Amino acid sequence: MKLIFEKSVPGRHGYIPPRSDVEVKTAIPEVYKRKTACQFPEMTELDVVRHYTQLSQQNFSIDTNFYPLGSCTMKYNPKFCEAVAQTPGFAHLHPLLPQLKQGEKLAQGALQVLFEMEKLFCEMTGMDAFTMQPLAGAHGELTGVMMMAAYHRAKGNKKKTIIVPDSAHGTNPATAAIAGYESVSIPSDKNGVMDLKVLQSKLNDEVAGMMLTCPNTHGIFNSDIDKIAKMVHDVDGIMYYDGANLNAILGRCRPGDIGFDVMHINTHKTFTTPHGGGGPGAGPVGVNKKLIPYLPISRVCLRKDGTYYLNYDYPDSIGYIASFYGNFALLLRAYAYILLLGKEGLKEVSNHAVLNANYVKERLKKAYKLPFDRLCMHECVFSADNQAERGVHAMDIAKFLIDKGMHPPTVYFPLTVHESIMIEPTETEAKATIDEFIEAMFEADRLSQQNPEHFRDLPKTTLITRPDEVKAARDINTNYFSQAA
Amino acid sequence: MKLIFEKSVPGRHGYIPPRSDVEVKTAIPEVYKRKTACQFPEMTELDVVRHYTQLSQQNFSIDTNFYPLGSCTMKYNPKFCEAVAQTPGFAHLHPLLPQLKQGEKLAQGALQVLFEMEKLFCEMTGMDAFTMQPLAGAHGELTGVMMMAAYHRAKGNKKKTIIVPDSAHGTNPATAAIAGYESVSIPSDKNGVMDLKVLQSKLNDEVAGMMLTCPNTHGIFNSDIDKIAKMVHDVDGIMYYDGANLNAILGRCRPGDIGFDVMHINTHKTFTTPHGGGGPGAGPVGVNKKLIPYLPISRVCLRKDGTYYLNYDYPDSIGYIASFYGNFALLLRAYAYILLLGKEGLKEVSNHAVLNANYVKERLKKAYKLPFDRLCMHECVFSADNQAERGVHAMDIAKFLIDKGMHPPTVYFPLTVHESIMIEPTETEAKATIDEFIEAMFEADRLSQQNPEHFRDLPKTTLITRPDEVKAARDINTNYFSQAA
Amino acid sequence: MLKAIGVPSVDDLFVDIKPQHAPHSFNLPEGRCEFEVFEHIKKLAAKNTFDLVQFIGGGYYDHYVPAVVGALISRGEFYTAYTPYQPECSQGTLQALYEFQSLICTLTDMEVANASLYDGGTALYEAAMMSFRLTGRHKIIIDGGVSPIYRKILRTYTSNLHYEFQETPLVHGQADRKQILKLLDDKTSAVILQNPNFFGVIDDHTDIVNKAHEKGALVIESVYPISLGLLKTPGEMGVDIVTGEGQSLGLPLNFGGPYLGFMATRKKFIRKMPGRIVGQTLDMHGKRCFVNTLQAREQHIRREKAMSNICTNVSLCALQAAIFMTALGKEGLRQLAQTNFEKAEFARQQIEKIKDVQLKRSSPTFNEFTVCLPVDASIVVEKMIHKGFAAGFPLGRYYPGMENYMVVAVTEKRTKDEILRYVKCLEQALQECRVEVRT
Amino acid sequence: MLKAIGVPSVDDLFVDIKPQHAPHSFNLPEGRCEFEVFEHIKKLAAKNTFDLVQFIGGGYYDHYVPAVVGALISRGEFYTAYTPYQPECSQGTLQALYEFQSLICTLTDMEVANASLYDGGTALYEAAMMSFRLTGRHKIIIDGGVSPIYRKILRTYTSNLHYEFQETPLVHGQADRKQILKLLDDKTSAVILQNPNFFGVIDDHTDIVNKAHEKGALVIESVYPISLGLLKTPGEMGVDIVTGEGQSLGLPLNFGGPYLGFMATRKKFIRKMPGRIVGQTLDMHGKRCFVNTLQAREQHIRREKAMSNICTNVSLCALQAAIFMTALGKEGLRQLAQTNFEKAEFARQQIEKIKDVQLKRSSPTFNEFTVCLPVDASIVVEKMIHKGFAAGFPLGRYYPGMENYMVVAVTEKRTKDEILRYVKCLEQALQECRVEVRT
Ligand SMILES: Cc1ncc(COP(=O)(O)O)c(C=O)c1O
Ligand SMILES: Cc1ncc(COP(=O)(O)O)c(C=O)c1O
Repeated sequence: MKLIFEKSVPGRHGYIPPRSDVEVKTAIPEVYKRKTACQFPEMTELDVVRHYTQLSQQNFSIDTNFYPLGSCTMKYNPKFCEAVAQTPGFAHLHPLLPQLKQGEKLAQGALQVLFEMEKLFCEMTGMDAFTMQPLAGAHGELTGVMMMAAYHRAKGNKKKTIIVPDSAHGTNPATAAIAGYESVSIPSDKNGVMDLKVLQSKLNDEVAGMMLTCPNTHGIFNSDIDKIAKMVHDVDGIMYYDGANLNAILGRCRPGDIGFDVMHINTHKTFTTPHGGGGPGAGPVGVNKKLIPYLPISRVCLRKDGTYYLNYDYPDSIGYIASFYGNFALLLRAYAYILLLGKEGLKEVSNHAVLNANYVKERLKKAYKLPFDRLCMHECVFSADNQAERGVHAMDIAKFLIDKGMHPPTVYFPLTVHESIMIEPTETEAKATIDEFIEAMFEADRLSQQNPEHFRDLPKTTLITRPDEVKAARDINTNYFSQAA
Repeated sequence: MKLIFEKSVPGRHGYIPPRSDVEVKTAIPEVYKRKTACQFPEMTELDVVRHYTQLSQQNFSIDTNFYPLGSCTMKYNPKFCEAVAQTPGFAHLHPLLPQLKQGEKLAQGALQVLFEMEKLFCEMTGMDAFTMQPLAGAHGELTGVMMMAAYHRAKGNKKKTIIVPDSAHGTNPATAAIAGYESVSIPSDKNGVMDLKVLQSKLNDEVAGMMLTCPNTHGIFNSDIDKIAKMVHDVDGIMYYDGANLNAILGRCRPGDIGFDVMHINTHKTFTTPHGGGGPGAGPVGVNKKLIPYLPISRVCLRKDGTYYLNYDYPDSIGYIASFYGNFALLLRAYAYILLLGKEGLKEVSNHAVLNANYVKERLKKAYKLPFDRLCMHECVFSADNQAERGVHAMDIAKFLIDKGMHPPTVYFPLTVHESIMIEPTETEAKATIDEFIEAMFEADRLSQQNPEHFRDLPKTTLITRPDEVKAARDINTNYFSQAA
Repeated sequence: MLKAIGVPSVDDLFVDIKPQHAPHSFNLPEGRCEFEVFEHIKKLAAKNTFDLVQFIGGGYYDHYVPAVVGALISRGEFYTAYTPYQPECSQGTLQALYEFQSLICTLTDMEVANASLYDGGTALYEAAMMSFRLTGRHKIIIDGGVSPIYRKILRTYTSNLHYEFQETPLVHGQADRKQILKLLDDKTSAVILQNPNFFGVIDDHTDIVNKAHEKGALVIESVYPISLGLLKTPGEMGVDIVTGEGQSLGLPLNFGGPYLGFMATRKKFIRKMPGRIVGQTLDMHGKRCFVNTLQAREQHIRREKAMSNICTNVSLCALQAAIFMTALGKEGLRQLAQTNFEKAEFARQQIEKIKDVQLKRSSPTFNEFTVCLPVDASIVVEKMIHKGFAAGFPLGRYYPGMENYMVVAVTEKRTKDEILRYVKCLEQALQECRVEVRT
Repeated sequence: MLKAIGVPSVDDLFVDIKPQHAPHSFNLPEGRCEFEVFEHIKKLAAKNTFDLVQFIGGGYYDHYVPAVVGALISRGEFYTAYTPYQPECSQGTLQALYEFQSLICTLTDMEVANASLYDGGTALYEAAMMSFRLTGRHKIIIDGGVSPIYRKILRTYTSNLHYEFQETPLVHGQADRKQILKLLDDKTSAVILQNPNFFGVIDDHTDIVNKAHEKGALVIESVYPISLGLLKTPGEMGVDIVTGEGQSLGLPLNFGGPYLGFMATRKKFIRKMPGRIVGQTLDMHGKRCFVNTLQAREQHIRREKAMSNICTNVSLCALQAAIFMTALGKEGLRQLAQTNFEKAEFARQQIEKIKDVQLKRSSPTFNEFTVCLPVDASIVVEKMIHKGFAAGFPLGRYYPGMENYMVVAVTEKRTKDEILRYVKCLEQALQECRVEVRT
């Protein structure tokens, strides 16, 4: 498809901004003015609409396709939550208003949402306080680790390392590193959970804490989680819970109850705010009493008279981690979702997520190698080793699924499993849909036996075939204009 | 694609309506209750969303494709007008409110829109009054013809026939018939306009009036329109202007100035309210002084104090032609459109529409037979006779265009042209898009010479190939349930 | 482009319009930018009072429309398409309309339905015309419980035609069997009924249907779709042509439109039915697909011999209703109807307790009922507006002599709290009236 | 399904969670239906005052968002997709992001841009980190005109790291060249500037850039995209890393988010840039297509060695901005900037006329300017709220000692009438203050 710049025709316009209705004689001095012209394309609104509408149709999405992308929780995003986010009273509220004198009066509704969410999240996770500010999961991790660091600084601890399992998501070690820690990786044992012996050997006074998802990225809930927490606490380490997999245990277990000190929630996973093709999300962070003093400012507080206000008066706070109060429009969606589902509905989330994942696991293990053959939680990890022996790799199977109109599962993550295929069917998919997926996976396996060549130039039904990624990284072209130059 | 009923699984639900928060002991007596179950499908909201989203992608539409469907004015529908129609103050207004005592106070904004639209339409068309009530073009026609009948009844005229040109849209003769008139068809002459000699021969005291589009469905503006009007008026006939082609003459000519007594406007054509896959539209009807007494009630009037009210006090009115005040949400879109464009913008509509159509006409006549080789207005009509001789018919060319990602022009209408292809590029399409269409038409012509066989099983890129229409009419299946039974 | 055409200027393209045919005036406002027009529209919208607590129905109800409906109906591929004349690139619209027809059929218990008509009122007119075509007769008996608005419409459309309408009054709020039977004769083309009727009263018309059929007449019934979650269906009663207003199926009130007329009938009558019909068929490869079918009934093929002049109908509204019905599902429909019924019953019972208010309730109602006040209802309703309520629709306007009556509708959106406040305010309003009379 | 799994009940799937690990409490409200939650949300929304006439900016502006943006961004295929890991079925997102990057490049006059970062504040932090990586140095000089909010964020993120920040004050509202040059040394990783700065003042930083480059330091500049319709670009000044807040490009204010961080830099720095980058390439058949590229910079490949820990960014906001910029076009951008400038100039000139109000205006401004009041600005702003205006942002909160100052923003949405009313009310408010002081 042509680029917007290739569709541009001089003199055309789409949106016409208001003209000035005032007369002024002053002008911007020449020295401050741009000399080069900005090359925004010139298109009519029709051409703009057609361009983006056609582009949209080139995407797979939850609204159009089964999307069992492991670790990503691609479940249904209710249209109601989208509608809620459009409410003008929220959508057009300026974030600086409550920072004016008496300005909190102008945003009582919004502050109430933040306040209530904190309470709801605390109850769901067993944490004692939450900040709504982090703007995504990884941002929550960084916030959490900075609090961890503040804790250790306050106690005069000399800490240098953070422990992460080898099955961890890349954001965990990356976060540790950019927060100034060295990350120490612990291998998984044959059951797919952290090797406690190795852990023991790595624990020492320099350990600032541990970052863990639970269930982990193998989809396995570690029954020894309390032991691990105790081991880490014994060296005054902080237990960080990566909330990406919280949807597996809603109503079944609370991180705060099993030894975690700090955690984030990906609202775009468990609380189904849409992923947007890669964000925006939100990553509220919860802490137990140990870390409360270090929470970022501002915090939303309730006065005796029932009004809410922003409290900046926390001397030990790590400070500002975002410009305002979080990705409010996403938080609002999550809030609406929680109110819709309620207690029982939230429990059903984990029930169905886990049921569906186990169903996939049990059925597919007839054809695919299952590295950890045990109950799983909300997702299951296979290996395409059997198929790879026949020359058909996880990526080939992924492309095969695209031709079936299904988004592939996560492939090649977690790194702990060779040729990994990580499947998260989510709780909102119908059995019929999941069965179609299973059939497609079986068909891929059969084909890998009968005709491995078949996979070579899949997908065939999409507008493009497999891209040359090496060329992309070598002949870097990331800007239409510098390419033209 | 599966039907909703085939996706239904017992126990599932999408939208959950509120439960009763009151307790009542009464129940509906058994005799009044349904015994058969209503078989609405049982689906989750995700499945509903996926179903309709996927369905939508099986449509061509203005937002995704060039759509030069002659006579239908498939021009861009601004997103702004859609947004305007969502304004809660209009969208949630109950139509019975202004019928309460002092109730008009509750709907001053809405009544003002209707009142101002009447003024705007009068100015644009040269008519003296408008009713906004008709719900589509054909409904406007019927309203107009009923007023015509009331006029003749009031004058004691004995009228039996309505004259329509053979190039007329099917709604014209159909309207005449259901309003109790016989329709008399006048052939076109070799210039594509009404044959005045034949007309003269058919005019007599039984003629109630004439229904005419101008420009007509050949896209030709009849320069003799004043003569025709005079001839019809001479037998006390009423001149009806079918407004479907008003977009061709906006700002260039007003029906009221050239002898028309009554007319409708298709807001879904000239004023670009979306077609919706076949409606809803709106068909406001304008009249000159002759017919004002017969306008349907209610009418919107302005009091001296600046307030608007519904006036039902018109003893000669034909009465209620619709439940309320017209398809208000469409009228509101049209209102916003008119305000956006303004005087100059509206003139540009016809300028560009006519420019684009003439461009298509001039270029395509190199390959396609042009029955009326002269200037056209907003659309042009070709004949695929040349190609048909090679076995490639208008319908084949239509299907060829579908494979090019373009919606075909209107084919086999008007009935006056053999193998007709009626092209209305509209004013909102870019030259580049029109050029692509022209190239595709040339390619079809070339292919018709080189390989007429090629067309036989087009289209190939759509989910379905050509449907068996005969079977559809023979083995009637219009209801999933009666088929199953 | 002008060069390709071979004219020097755009003006030259308009030479067929003679100078004397140029506009005598074209005095329109200057164009404005989107922002300015939006500000203007918002100001107008603010002059409408759309947030009264709604107890007015009259055939048009304040039901909740779930967000999923708006999200799907606003897809450009749906609303910027034309009537599906080219089936290969219109399967989206066509399949959805086939499903809509099927939904209407199962809702009403009928065999075939069309793909929509303008609205409930014109649908009833089309049904009357259809009965004339089917029977060749010229008389219609119409029950006084049929919406007075619809009855006015019927009269307008037939004023230049030679048809006779005979109206019958109500007895205990229901159709007057005796009168109807008396008028039924072998000139009768159809009996037109409505369920629930304009007074909110429900009925079982099976007996009337049987008598009409004995005389070779048809029965046309106008229905309120939501009520069919509980009520006996036209199909069960043996009705021949069903029409209705589909606004309650997920369409906003929109100050009167667009709404959704629907029509269902017996399979054997399908060729006399007006409007577009989508049929299932197979494509060249034997794959199921959908097309506009039986087009020989329609104006674009049959011209003056068509069943109706309808062309543009309300496809998008039909789609909207289909999405609503699909999301609602079988059990949702039942529950929605039940909630409507219960809330209305509760309101009725509370109102009944008010001094001097009577609820001549010989017959059961669904979600709307008629209240007799001690004073002119229109005055009471006016007072209630100031208290924040659209309290009901006074009947005097359409039923002379019934000035003290109003019809009150209660949908699932009315909370217990709102109903109780309503009752309190109604008491106050009546008290105010008494005081005014005295002084 | 349980049968296929071979367990008797769903509870049996959770056996890995030991009984003692069950929730100690799970006291959450009962679920409610969509209608009820919507009523609740509407009530909360009504507790927000979102309709003050907006003269507050501070980096977040009340611009008009044309309807086309909302119509396209609400397409499910865009917003219910994940990060485009499978390019064949994600070309929609990928091409749009490539276009977004190109739009940012031409807007800022830079060579490469990434596909978004969380927001303007974190983007600036990422730029600082990037400069450390590029230079291996540890010191940053930051101009006092940079948003105080951003400066606070920078300090938070580096508090556990060993970097030094030196802040320089403003002179005549612009960056203090003398101070900056004094601090510039061969330990300096970067100078951070903002244009227009927090006081609305515009500048040409070319001289600072040249000096910094002489010392081997980089220059990072935070920009306000709309202003670049008129203002000298970072590219023209020779800036090395540009960041900014993209909220003004078609995003609603949303009480603080989601917003849009963007970053652009020189091509030679691309491998040190954080965040996702979309690149153009060819598919197996030589057809142009788009992929996430240079992923070796990212956490999912490089883990602890990644350029940043960012994963989910704000793709949809980037798309939203891309749609806005596309609809706006070249001339639209220029005009939008011009209108903003003129309206602000007009407001400034009117305010200047008020007694006791000063506009220390040694340097030109774009659409925001600083006003010095005779009393505490926060009190005046509070008074203005009651008159229906968000009158400006008082500086005392972030600049101790500047309690009497406020920054006033004027966008294209402010009409002449609103500005004149504003000036009148401001006069009144000041008068009220005088009276209060006296009494
Ligand atoms: C296990 C895990 N941890 C952390 C993250 C990072 O979260 P975000 O993308 O919101 O930054 C993800 C996201 O995929 C994840 O799956
Ligand atoms: C020339 C002409 N007249 C009348 C009509 C009927 O208008 P509507 O479809 O709005 O009923 C049309 C619609 O296509 C038309 O093209």
